Amino acid sequence: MAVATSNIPNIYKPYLMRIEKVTVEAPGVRTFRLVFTNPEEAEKFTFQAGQFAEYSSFGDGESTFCIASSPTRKGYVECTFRQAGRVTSGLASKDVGDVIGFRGPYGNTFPLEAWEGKNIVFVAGGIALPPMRCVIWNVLDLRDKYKDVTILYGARTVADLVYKDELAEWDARPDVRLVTTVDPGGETPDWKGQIGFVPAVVEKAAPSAENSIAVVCGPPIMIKFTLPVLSKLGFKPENIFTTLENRMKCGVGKCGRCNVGKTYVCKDGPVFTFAQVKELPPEY
Amino acid sequence: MARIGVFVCHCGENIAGTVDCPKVVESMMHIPGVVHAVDYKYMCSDPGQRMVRDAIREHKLTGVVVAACSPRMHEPTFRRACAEAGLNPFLCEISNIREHCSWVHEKSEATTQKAIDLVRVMVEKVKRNRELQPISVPVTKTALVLGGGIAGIQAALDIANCGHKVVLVEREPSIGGHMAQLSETFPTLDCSQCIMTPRMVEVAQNENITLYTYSELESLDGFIGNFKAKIRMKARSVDMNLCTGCGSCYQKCPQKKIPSEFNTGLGTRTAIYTPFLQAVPNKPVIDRDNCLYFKKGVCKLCEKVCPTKAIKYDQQDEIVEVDVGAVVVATGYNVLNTGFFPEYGYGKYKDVITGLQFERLASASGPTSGEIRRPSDGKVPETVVFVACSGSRDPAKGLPYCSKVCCMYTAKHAMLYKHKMHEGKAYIFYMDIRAGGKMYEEFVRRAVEEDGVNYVRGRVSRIYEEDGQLVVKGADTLLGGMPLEIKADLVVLATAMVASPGAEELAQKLHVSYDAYKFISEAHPKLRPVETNTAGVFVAGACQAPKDIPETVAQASGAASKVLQLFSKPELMREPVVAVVNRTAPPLFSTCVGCFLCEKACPYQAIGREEIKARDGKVLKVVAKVNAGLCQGCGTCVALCRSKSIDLQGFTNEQIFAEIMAL
Amino acid sequence: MAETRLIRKDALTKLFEKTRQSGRRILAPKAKGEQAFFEEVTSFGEVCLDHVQTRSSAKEAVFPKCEALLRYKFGDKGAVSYDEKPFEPPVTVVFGTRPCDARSLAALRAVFNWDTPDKFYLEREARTTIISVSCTKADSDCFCTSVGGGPGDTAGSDILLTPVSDKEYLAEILTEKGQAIVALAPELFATAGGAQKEPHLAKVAVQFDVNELAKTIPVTFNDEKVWQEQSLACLGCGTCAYVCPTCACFDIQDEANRQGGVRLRCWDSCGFSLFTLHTSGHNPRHVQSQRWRQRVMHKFSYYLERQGMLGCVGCGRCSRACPVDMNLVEHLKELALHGRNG
Amino acid sequence: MEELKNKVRELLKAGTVQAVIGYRAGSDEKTARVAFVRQPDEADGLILDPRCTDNLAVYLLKPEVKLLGKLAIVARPTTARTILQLASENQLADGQVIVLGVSADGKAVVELASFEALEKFVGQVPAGLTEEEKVLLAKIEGMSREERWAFWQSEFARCIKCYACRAACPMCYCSRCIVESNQPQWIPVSPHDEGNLEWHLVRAMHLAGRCLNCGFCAKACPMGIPLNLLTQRLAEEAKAAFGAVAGGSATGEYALSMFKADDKEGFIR
Amino acid sequence: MENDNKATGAFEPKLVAFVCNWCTYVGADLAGTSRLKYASNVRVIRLPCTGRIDFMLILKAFAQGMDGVIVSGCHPGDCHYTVGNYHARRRWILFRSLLDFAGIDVRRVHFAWVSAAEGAKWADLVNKVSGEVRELGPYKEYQGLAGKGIA
Repeated sequence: MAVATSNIPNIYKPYLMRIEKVTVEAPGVRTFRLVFTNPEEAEKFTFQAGQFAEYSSFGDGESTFCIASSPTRKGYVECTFRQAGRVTSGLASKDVGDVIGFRGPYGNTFPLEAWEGKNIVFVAGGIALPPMRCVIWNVLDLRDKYKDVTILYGARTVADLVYKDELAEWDARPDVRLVTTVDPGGETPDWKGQIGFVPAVVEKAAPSAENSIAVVCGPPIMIKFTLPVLSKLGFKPENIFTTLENRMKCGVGKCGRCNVGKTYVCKDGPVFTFAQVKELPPEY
Repeated sequence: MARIGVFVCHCGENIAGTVDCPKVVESMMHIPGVVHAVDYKYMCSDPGQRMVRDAIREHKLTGVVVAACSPRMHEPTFRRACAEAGLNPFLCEISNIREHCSWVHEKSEATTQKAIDLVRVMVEKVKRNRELQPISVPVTKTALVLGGGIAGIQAALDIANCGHKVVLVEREPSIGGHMAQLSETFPTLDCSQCIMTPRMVEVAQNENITLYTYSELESLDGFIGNFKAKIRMKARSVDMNLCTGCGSCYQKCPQKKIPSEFNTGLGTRTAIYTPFLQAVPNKPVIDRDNCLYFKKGVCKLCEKVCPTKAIKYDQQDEIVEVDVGAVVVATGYNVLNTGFFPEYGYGKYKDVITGLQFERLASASGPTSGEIRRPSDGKVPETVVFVACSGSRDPAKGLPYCSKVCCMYTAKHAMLYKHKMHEGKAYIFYMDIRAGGKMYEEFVRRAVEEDGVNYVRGRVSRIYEEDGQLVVKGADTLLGGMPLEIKADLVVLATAMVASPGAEELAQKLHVSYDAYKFISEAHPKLRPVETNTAGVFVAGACQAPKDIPETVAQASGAASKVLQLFSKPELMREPVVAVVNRTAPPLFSTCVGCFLCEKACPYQAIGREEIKARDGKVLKVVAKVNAGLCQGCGTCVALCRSKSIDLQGFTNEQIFAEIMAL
Repeated sequence: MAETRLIRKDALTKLFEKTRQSGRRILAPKAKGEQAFFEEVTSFGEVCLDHVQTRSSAKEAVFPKCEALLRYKFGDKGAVSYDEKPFEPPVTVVFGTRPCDARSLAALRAVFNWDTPDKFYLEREARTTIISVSCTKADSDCFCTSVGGGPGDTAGSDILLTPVSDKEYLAEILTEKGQAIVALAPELFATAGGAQKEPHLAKVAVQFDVNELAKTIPVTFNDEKVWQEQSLACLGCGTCAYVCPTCACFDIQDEANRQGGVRLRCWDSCGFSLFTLHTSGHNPRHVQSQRWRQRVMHKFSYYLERQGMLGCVGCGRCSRACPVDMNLVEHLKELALHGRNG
Repeated sequence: MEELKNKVRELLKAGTVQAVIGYRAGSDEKTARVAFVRQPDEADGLILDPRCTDNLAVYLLKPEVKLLGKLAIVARPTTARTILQLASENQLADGQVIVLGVSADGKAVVELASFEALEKFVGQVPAGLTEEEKVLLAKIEGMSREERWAFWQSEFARCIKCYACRAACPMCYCSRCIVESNQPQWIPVSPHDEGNLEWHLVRAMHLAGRCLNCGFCAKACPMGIPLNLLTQRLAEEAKAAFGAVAGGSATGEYALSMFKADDKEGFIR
Repeated sequence: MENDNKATGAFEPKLVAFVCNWCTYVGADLAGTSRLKYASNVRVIRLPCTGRIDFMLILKAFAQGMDGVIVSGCHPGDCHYTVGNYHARRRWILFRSLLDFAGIDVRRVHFAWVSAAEGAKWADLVNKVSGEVRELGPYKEYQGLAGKGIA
């Protein structure tokens, strides 16, 4: 028997996006620039800094990454990922012109408006710069609205640093303070940045906590040792932001995977302040 | 970001005659990841290879599929071409659309479709190929030569003379093989022993050669460059160090009626014996089956007469283990037991003999000191009939192949007979005369024209005895099949050459393949005639196929040069087709759960155990570890591993899966 | 809207036939061995209402164990296009659900309709009519009354049948969907008269105070020992989640060949170690006790906070199906005790 | 029974072990469940009767249980065989666990501290199928090929891929099961008919020559699929073809890790 | 793999052969060099040894729509890796019995020993299997599994 179908959209159907540009950032790490195959969809699409999406390699499945480009840059989105599992390997096999799926944007955002008039300190480690790149460019594109911008970025080795061109660009800007570091032993003969672990470099750089916001992303061990440093510098937990990367499948609060206690990282996050993180059960 | 190039070879008309090559190319261009596809008349030619190299550079290819002949032909060619263009050679795969497609199917759409499928399968595989580095393994610069006939001797001397150690193993008490048994050799009629024995002595005197006679290969383990051979030295009952080879023992031995193997049963020997006077080493052995002491516990005469107390009745077989880097198999041949031609009466009539027996009759060192006397009564035969192709070229009753040397030695035999018995009559029944070779045709002609040998083209149907004479019944096919009956005093059968006894067992020990007749198979009939399919094992002489002395010697030198090539570098580069145990992120480190069921299954004992430790040294888990030097890449462990924690480089699960998915 | 009628037991065959003839798919308990499973049935004879509870739940009608979310085709050079067909799930009648199962739909809907409506669930639910049968017997694993339900509870049912004599069911027609079924054969439904369902219902004792539980369990959250002890026997098999009528966690997987592929949704369980495992090897819930805690906390605490209702209907399936006899009620009581004692 | 309790108390009192895995009464009179006894007085709750059928060896490899310290385990012959099989697969070391072996009649209890002792205890005959299962097996074997296909398809169609069979199986101890290996994706994750068939066949093959036929997989299956028939069928085949029987020795050979040159088959052309 | 016989529409079975590199692959090469003719519906997948042939590959081939599978390698005793084929043989004995027990049509899985010298045997094998599977018709049962059970 026939029953009329409603017009509830299929929330699991990704936009089809064409890869416009592929940049190899570091061994196994790529950035895709994606454009909508359907201009109408492009027209309607908006997102904000901090949001994430589900990217499909058709035939392999979906994977979750933050949108790495700034909402201030229109006409495309970018993502950066490390080839690790089945989906990212599938994505890594794609080239310019190939089509992948994009479902999003999902999740909350960095409160950029609330940060206006403040100093912003970005602390990132390794492959965690991409989720922050979105907000960095957003801030830099609206540079006048913010005071001092400090970017502290570390990776294991020089080769592992991502966005090398942009690091150079930020380094050259007078209105950005960039400190890059690599772990001891990860330097090359011509390395001009710091050598040392991120927490120590943060301590040395000693950004002022006065009227400041810190955004920290990186491996758990880096975060664990960076937080006390920031705290010592006077940063309050509610002024330190991060983005959590729990495993997700649906991205829209249904599949149950990203739950941290009663919190759904996909809906309540991914952006949290450390004041919020402290309240979460240790399941992230 | 796979960027695959596909190169479809026409192989002249060999492929293009049945497969629509342009269509194959066209269909490849629709496959994701294929950025370049092209067909060409001869891809393996220099311009063809250049196309591959240029495309790699121009299109920044990350993988190459050459659709052409079997990978056994040109995989190395194209992998080299890729390497020259800067592409890791293991990113090149061959799709076999000739042997597996164009040559076995008629020209049709289906054939082209099959070619397309085969190429697509390889494209999907190559997309998942990884850059691999050849594995370097050390090479033990000692060669093992199995067989002390002319082939083994030649190979051993060639290798030893280049300064490498050789272990030469001979089953019989003396080296020399069949060549030492021969009288004169065609086409020059120089004395076989005259040219052979100096070489035998050379072997004995060469410091680089360790000679194990009366010994056999027990087992061979390991792999190219790193074999471990176990050699069984059979108990000689004679202490080699003490024996001076004076000969007192066998002169006194009371057992004198034992048929001599060396003389093909036409002469006798004692129970303690050396096979022949020029034997190397010239030291006797006791044939325990025939020795009175061993049989009945009495005698010990030899012990009494031995001046150096070298007789050791209680000697045991001894196993010696040697490390060798290469093996040359030169175990020779045997002559066919003609028993399966009952109508020829071999074994029934004493005067029906084999060609090899005739050699002994004609040899100056033989039982008749070179006089041709028939075995039954020692009479000098007045009529001798030679029967060529006795067992060869006869798929119905004998062997389908041509034994290659019979035409020549039969001509030689007839000639030798005529030289010694000018008024005697020599008849040769033959099918065709195969006398390809330098001075061979001339030699046969000489037999006919100068020595008056009667060549009769036809088969012998029956040989029987009548009034003390042999009656040879046959037909002369040149005279329209006219029946022919010749009364002969002696009949010589040019019996087929067959693999030597135990050839099959030996091949299995060596892990080399062999054909239906137990002849060892060469790796390629044309291009790799001295290699076997087991790397590091080479073949020389008649154990591979019937051949004459010059050919045997040439092949032996060829095998030696392959060994020397292997020994020319300190290390050997090997294809990295080896199993690898995976590594994953902590806390798992590897998905291997350490059941070690693979360890037991590995035919090469290549799987060991590895402890994964925490920073504080605490053992977190024990996982399997593959010794890449020992692993030969069979993949048995991979199929066995339940959790898919071990994979085979070059044939990974992902690759094989992709191939199936591409069907 | 609710209307009460009587229907003779032997009239169900007729109703069943009419329902089938109307083009509806019918899912009902079918006996196999000692268990009963919800399966598609084509004749009333296949239906078995003898079991206290089926092994599998009826959630498969609205949340199949494996369903396609997306189909796509590969074109030239791997181009992707969607294989779009209108989503028209079968119009279904689930017959013979227990009231607890009927209640479970609300919990499922709370997830699937949360902020972003899930087309697949909602379309299926819209086409599904639930005809429940009240419980006249219960077993020791039943605890519906402890979580707000009851053996004759009407919530979630479109029609609730309660056997009031050997021959008759009291039929509560609760919704329009229920009315539509009645309309297929109105002659089978008689006026109810004074029949009452209560005396015929099973007695299910209240075993714990769910409101207290919601307060006490979170107290124990960080007491790892408690959770470890409680979950020590757990094999992490996931059976409890798979038979649970309210468990909604799922996995999304692609399956494809050269021609195209399908994106599938299938059931999953928070009890599996892989559920939360990151590719990096990091696992937020790396031991079984954390995973088991997640399931209990989700049902009895998080659900209340986020969805405003319990994530449990007290059907007892988890306890019955557990291969190592872990009894949820027992555990809840013990956890509550720990919570009370701080 | 008292013998067992005494033994458990002794072991715990002496500190020989920190925990004993045994059986206690379950949620109803028909059920027994696992007990982790850590205090001597908790031994009172142990039971040993026909209800106690679960193969407790599955707990020996669980990390949470290992944390309890040195373990003793109450083992019927099948569990004991399981322990030996695990030992032959390097999952248990000699002396790692003390086995309280229960004789087949359930009366006598012997303390077995070494594999050698365990080997003597288990004897030669592994557990077979129940009468009911034998009837079903014979019925399936008596079917035509098409009927067998239909039978198993109807069984597998119910599979929900919860992997309870795997979780309950003491021999399924891989740290990453093949179904979780996704590069390549050996077996579809989703519980559709193709994926279900592949899963059950691969599970059976992976247990071929290793299954002790404890029946825990079938018991654990919430959908009532007679899974152990598959593994048991292969166990019979391995025995008939190779004389291989799992669980007889701590150094036993795995049927598929070895071969005989004259292994018989009648189908290879 | 496309249907080989598009033109006539007659059923042509799709076959895949998993063969070892040293014997059967070479045997198939020999069939080629000998210009023996055989059915064109088999696709060869080369593996180093029969020991490498995971039983799952056979199931995957059916899942991929094959109507028949050939598995072939060196004769016992002739394995290039000494004993890989002995291991394979054991595996196949059990696997085949399992397939049969599960109701899979074992007439569609052909195990063979084809040596490097047996080009004719290879051609013959392909023709025979091709003929037998053609008789059996498409493997509808297995192919029918695709998509079954997906709501």
